[in-house]
Amino acid sequence: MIQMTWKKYLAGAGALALLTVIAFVPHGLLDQTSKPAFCNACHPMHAQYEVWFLTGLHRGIKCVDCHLPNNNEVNHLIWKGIDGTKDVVSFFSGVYPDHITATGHAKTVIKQNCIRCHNEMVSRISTGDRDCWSCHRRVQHNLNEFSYRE
Amino acid sequence: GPSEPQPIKAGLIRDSEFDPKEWGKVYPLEYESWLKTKEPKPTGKSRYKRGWDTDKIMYDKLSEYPYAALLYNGWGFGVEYNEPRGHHFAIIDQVEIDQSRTKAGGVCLACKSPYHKTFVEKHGMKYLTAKFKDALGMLPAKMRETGPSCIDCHKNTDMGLTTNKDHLKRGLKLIGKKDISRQEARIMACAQCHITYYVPRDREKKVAGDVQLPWTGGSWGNISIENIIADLLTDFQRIEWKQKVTGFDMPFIRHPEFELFTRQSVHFRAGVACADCHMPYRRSGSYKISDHDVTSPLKADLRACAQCHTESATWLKDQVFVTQDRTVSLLSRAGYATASAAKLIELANTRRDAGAAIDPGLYEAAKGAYLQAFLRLVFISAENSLGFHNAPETGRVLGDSIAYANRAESLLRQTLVKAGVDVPMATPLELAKYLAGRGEKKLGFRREQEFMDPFDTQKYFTPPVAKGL
Amino acid sequence: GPSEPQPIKAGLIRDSEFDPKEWGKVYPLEYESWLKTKEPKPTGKSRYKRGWDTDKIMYDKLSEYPYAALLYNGWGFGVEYNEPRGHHFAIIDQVEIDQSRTKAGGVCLACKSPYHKTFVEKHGMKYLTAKFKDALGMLPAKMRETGPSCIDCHKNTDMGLTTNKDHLKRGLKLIGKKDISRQEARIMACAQCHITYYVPRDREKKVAGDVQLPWTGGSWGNISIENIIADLLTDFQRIEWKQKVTGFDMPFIRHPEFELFTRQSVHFRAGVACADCHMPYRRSGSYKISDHDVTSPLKADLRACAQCHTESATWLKDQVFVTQDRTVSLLSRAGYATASAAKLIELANTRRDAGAAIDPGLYEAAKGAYLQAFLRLVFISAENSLGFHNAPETGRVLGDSIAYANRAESLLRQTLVKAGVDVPMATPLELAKYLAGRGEKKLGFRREQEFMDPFDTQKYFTPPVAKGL
Ligand code: HEC
Ligand code: HEC
Ligand code: HEC
Ligand code: HEC
Ligand code: HEC
Ligand code: HEC
Ligand code: HEC
Ligand code: HEC
Ligand code: HEC
Ligand code: HEC
Ligand code: HEC
Ligand code: HEC
Ligand code: HEC
Ligand code: HEC
Ligand SMILES: [Ca+2]
Ligand SMILES: [Ca+2]
Repeated sequence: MIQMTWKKYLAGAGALALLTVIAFVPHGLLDQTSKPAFCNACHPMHAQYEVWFLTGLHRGIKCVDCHLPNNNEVNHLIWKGIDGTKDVVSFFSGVYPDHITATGHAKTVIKQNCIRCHNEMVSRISTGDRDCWSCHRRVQHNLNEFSYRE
Repeated sequence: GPSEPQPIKAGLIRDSEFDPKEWGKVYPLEYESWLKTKEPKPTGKSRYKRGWDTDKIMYDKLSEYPYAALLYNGWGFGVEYNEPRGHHFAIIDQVEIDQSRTKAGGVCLACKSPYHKTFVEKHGMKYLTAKFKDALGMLPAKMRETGPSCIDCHKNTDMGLTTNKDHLKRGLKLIGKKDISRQEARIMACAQCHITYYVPRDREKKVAGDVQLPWTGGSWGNISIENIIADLLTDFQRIEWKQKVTGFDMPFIRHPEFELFTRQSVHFRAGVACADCHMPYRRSGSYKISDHDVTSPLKADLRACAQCHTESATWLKDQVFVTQDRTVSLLSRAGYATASAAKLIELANTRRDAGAAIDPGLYEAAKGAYLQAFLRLVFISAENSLGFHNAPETGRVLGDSIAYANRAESLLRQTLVKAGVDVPMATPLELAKYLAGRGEKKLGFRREQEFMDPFDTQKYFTPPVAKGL
Repeated sequence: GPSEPQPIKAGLIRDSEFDPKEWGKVYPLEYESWLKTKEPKPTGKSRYKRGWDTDKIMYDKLSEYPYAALLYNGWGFGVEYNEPRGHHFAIIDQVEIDQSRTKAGGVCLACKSPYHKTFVEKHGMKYLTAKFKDALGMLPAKMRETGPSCIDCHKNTDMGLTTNKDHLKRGLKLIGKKDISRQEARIMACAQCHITYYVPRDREKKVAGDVQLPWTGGSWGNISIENIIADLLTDFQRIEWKQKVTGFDMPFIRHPEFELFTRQSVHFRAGVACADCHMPYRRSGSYKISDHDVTSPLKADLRACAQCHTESATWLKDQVFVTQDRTVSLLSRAGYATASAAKLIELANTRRDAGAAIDPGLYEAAKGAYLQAFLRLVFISAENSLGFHNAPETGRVLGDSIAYANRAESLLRQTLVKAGVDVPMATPLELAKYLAGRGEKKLGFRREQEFMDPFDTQKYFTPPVAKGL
């Protein structure tokens, strides 16, 4: 637990650092770091990558389409810095849970993205207080080899 | 898709507009799907909830479960009791069913007509106790066949969910439930009607008021059969009929879907609502709406389940049957055991009247156990999912029903033999007698509709000769 | 889990290497986790499967379920019968338990020592029928306390799963199961031992061969309690003991985890294997390995479940309890009903010997029903998940057990009263008698360990005075 909070501080600090960097980095790097392949470069992301790929459903879109705010460029970059740094720090510090779960903030971001792309589809229903994936459990990444069996 | 979300159109529906046609002008898609509850559903998809499928056959619950004909004998439910058809037929079925069922009168419109609340406020007991046909006559002509309607579930202002049933408000007060989340509202919309109730009576069993819910002692997510039975046995106001075979004054239980489902079922605990499974979103062009053609998910090819579950529709269907087959097997065990106890009570009564020395201690104990067995049996029989809504609780309730019924049986055999009356190993049930020539339609036993024990264990307890069919 | 699977190093383990230490040199991570089955598990996480947790308390099944002390009275299981401890203690527990349990001798090592197969091949009946201590003495000294071992489940060549138990091969032949998929192998590894069995006997109940499985008539995914009972009642070879109270010659049932789980449970149908829940992948350094510290998933904080379920560990734990509480409630209903029938049979026997006219027809019918009730009760009692492995099937089997037990009871009361013997409403069970001073350790009733009916219904059927505790 102590380690976890330590991690958060480090992430915060790292975030600021990375932000300033990002402001000046060539767009090539930004593209690189937006590719699912990049996320998958880390084995902790492999499970999610596999399912994202296998379930087909959203293979046409990128991880960041769901996991980063896409309402405006600045917000996108800021959170790319923060989340990115958090991931990097966690990875190299090795301090992260066996079973990774999305933070509250991550969930908000994701849902906003669902609605962003499917706004017309859900325009008639009340999207209220419920995560889309409480029904659309496929878009989560916890599928196992037994799914889709006849 | 590109276009901007279209907010719910407010203010286009007049206050207290009862006619769905009018609501449909604003929300044509939901209206059209609501109209579809009139259409028969595909035949052969559901194993135990047939009835008004494309074969247009009506299914007779008393032929499906023959012991029920013996147990319900004495009032309407023992005459004609069918599998439900669909919301469109709510009132139509009341009109078409044997009139012994509608004896209670106007109060029976509580969960059928959207006008019930207003009419109770306006006309009180005059309406509630009016003969059923007369009460129906009080409704606006064009609305005399209109069942569950938009206004029952929706606010006309923002289409938010609401309730149009005072008995539900009274029930919620009994269990001390106040704020209702949106997901809970997707349950309460159905709990307006898919709950057990009693029509309060005076000592002559005449209707004494509006519908009441036997929820005393319960709480949200925890209305147990034990609570319900304790409530129903408190006083004469809950005693609605006299059971012919035993001569006992009895309460009754109907469609407790809400009570069974919310008692810690896996889906309830997972935050799933009735509407998730019975009103799944349906694609309609480039957007989706809630399907208002409420029916068995099996008859809708389990589309409702597909988004939450990755298993195939076949897998899900078979899993539903795994639970339902076991429920039907235990139902027959509990049903025939209760019927057997009832016949022994009948025998004890006749012999006592003929002067035999029936031990009162044993007899009263047997009667107590019998009531416990009967009400548990009716609870699961009247619940419409054959256990799927809550498999572990269904097994518990039926196991207890079997235990109580058999306890009554042992004590009765003991007192009978003591009084010099011998009894064959398997009590003769004479079921044919209770199934033949029922009501004005002279309904008979429809053998092809009977549900046999899927595990074929019942024949040991009830050999054909004892069954008498 | 996020880590890489561990590379398999081939050819480093000698053929027929029995010693896990040697395997551990090649696969230290699995070896270390395997050693952990020796460690006590966290206290207070499991509600019904306590035993050898950090409080180091051993739990006495006969105190947890007092009626079992009456029913199992007559052989070892009625003397000392504990909740399991962990793989490390497989042989140790046999040595420490009351020696009435190990009477059968060498054959008891079948699921305890990895040498069993080899010794049966080498020494045959001499080893199988040897006194337990002597049989143990035949094993290499350093392996006399080594239970389930690498070689029981693994090929030394590629670490693929295999079986080291001939009784399983015979069982699979009985149900006609041939090719085993990898996922099925993750079940079969456990099915080597977590299955019911019988030790074949001659007419004097002396051991007559190696362990056998009562699976006649079953098939893969469908070994029903009905099949098992039919098999067990075929002939004297399956009759292992005489029940003291009734004087009946009886078969028995043990830990049928495999049989219950594979009978169409939701997890089995979903393709889940024992190892998925009891040996989940665990990160160990930068590797992920199958956790060989096999125990209750509740004591491992339901880590295993998280790979498939998105609900919280608390949600999952409570859902397990929802099922287990109901199983325990029905178990007490079935257990006490069976015990009550047993006492009435005892009474009928003594009175018959004293010359009373016990109706043979009723008595034989009661005996038949009693056997059916007893074996169903033992099936669920001996199964170690309290219903979680298959909730709907558990409810069905217990419901039937209750029905059969009560059938026996009514017929017995009828014949007793006929013979002029009166019986109190609740049969006196005299449980204290069966629980006090058991075996060499003079074990007594441990009240604090008893499981009370979570729904508090049993007291109606078995008031304290009848219980006699
Ligand atoms: C269609 C939208 C979508 C896409 C595309 C997507 N994810 Fe996710 N992701 C989700 C949802 C939904 C969750 C579940 C959030 C929760 O648990 O409440 C999630 C959760 C996660 C988590 C948290 C751990 C877990 O599995 O719950 C990780 C890590 C993750 N995603 C990584 C990725 C990576 C890497 C990619 C690309 C290979 C990706 N995601 C693509 C929607 C998406
Ligand atoms: C440097 C290695 C690495 C890379 C590259 C990486 N991740 Fe992660 N990610 C991690 C680790 C480690 C965690 C666990 C952090 C924790 O929960 O403590 C994690 C956690 C997450 C989570 C869940 C935690 C949260 O914040 O909600 C999401 C979502 C996620 N990553 C998405 C992504 C996406 C999208 C990409 C690519 C743009 C990506 N990751 C690239 C290592 C990485
Ligand atoms: C960047 C855009 C984007 C985001 C973000 C996104 N989706 Fe999608 N989604 C798509 C596209 C494109 C498809 C392909 C089918 C279609 O055109 O509707 C799709 C398909 C789907 C489908 C239908 C697939 C099927 O076979 O059932 C569902 C359901 C769905 N998305 C739900 C979600 C949910 C839930 C989220 C958030 C967790 C989400 N989507 C996030 C673009 C997106
Ligand atoms: C109560 C369960 C539930 C919730 C919550 C829910 N959906 Fe759905 N959704 C469904 C069902 C059921 C369907 C399938 C409709 C059909 O089969 O015609 C569906 C269909 C869809 C589709 C079209 C899939 C296709 O076949 O192309 C999209 C896209 C979608 N939902 C997105 C969302 C988004 C975004 C949210 C969150 C705002 C959401 N859903 C919330 C149940 C739900
Ligand atoms: C105003 C009362 C009322 C409300 C509200 C109501 N129902 Fe019903 N429901 C009925 C009646 C009455 C019937 C039987 C109609 C008949 O067959 O005569 C019925 C029948 C059904 C059936 C059987 C349909 C068939 O095809 O046989 C289902 C399923 C059902 N209701 C589910 C629901 C669900 C789910 C909700 C909430 C979304 C709901 N009901 C709300 C009164 C109601
Ligand atoms: C609290 C709500 C409620 C009240 C009050 C109520 N019903 Fe129903 N009724 C339902 C529901 C829900 C169904 C559909 C489920 C079912 O059939 O079990 C139904 C089904 C029916 C059916 C069709 C199935 C059958 O039983 O043959 C008839 C007929 C019927 N009711 C008549 C009546 C009569 C007569 C009364 C008055 C004594 C009455 N109802 C009072 C809710 C109610
Ligand atoms: C048996 C109850 C019931 C009846 C009757 C009913 N509805 Fe609904 N309706 C619901 C539920 C439940 C929802 C889902 C609301 C939510 O998720 O918040 C809903 C949702 C809606 C919505 C919101 C968009 C959507 O499709 O989810 C509209 C519009 C609507 N209904 C119109 C109608 C109209 C028009 C009628 C009458 C023809 C009607 N409803 C009758 C229960 C009912
Ligand atoms: C998880 C899904 C699910 C939920 C949640 C659910 N049901 Fe059901 N319901 C089913 C299934 C499956 C059946 C069995 C249908 C069959 O056998 O044909 C069923 C059957 C029924 C029936 C009988 C249908 C018929 O054709 O006669 C009624 C009425 C009903 N449910 C009402 C409700 C009510 C009211 C609620 C909420 C209190 C509810 N259900 C919650 C899945 C669900
Ligand atoms: C909104 C999500 C949702 C919907 C809709 C839903 N389920 Fe489930 N279901 C769950 C969850 C969550 C569980 C608990 C186990 C788990 O975590 O997967 C579950 C458990 C089950 C189980 C195992 C427990 C049991 O009762 O046997 C079955 C079978 C099942 N669902 C079938 C269905 C069927 C059939 C339908 C449609 C009629 C359905 N479900 C609709 C979410 C859902
Ligand atoms: C060679 C025989 C054998 C095999 C193979 C075997 N078990 Fe066991 N198991 C036992 C014995 C014997 C015990 C009881 C040991 C004791 O407490 O004395 C036991 C105990 C257990 C326990 C209780 C542990 C505790 O903490 O109380 C669990 C859980 C268990 N086994 C699961 C499994 C699973 C899962 C598998 C397969 C992956 C398996 N077993 C394979 C013989 C075996
Ligand atoms: C087919 C496999 C198998 C055979 C044969 C077998 N056991 Fe076991 N034994 C197990 C398993 C599995 C457990 C753990 C599960 C349980 O305790 O129910 C166990 C547990 C035990 C325990 C610890 C729990 C308890 O019962 O107190 C003892 C002692 C024991 N066995 C003794 C014996 C004796 C003595 C014999 C010979 C008559 C024997 N076993 C034959 C598989 C077997
Ligand atoms: C879906 C998960 C799951 C599967 C699959 C599963 N189990 Fe279990 N098992 C459990 C749970 C949960 C318990 C209850 C533990 C408790 O009450 O503490 C349990 C209990 C047990 C116990 C008693 C544990 C103890 O501490 O005494 C044994 C032995 C066991 N299981 C063996 C098996 C075997 C053998 C199989 C396969 C035939 C199997 N299990 C399949 C989840 C599972
Ligand atoms: C009770 C049965 C059992 C015993 C005893 C057992 N294993 Fe395993 N082992 C398994 C199962 C099941 C797996 C998973 C195999 C699979 O998924 O194909 C496994 C997997 C493995 C693997 C493959 C990598 C991994 O971790 O999944 C290794 C290496 C291994 N075991 C070593 C050992 C060693 C060394 C011992 C003795 C100290 C041992 N095992 C004892 C059942 C057992
Ligand atoms: C390998 C996948 C997997 C694992 C591991 C697993 N489950 Fe499940 N579980 C499922 C599936 C699939 C269902 C069926 C419902 C559904 O489709 O979600 C299910 C259903 C359930 C249900 C509802 C049915 C019932 O039996 O009540 C519960 C509760 C449940 N699981 C608890 C657990 C627990 C506790 C564990 C760990 C001890 C566990 N599961 C491990 C896949 C899994
Ligand atoms: Ca119907
Ligand atoms: Ca233990």
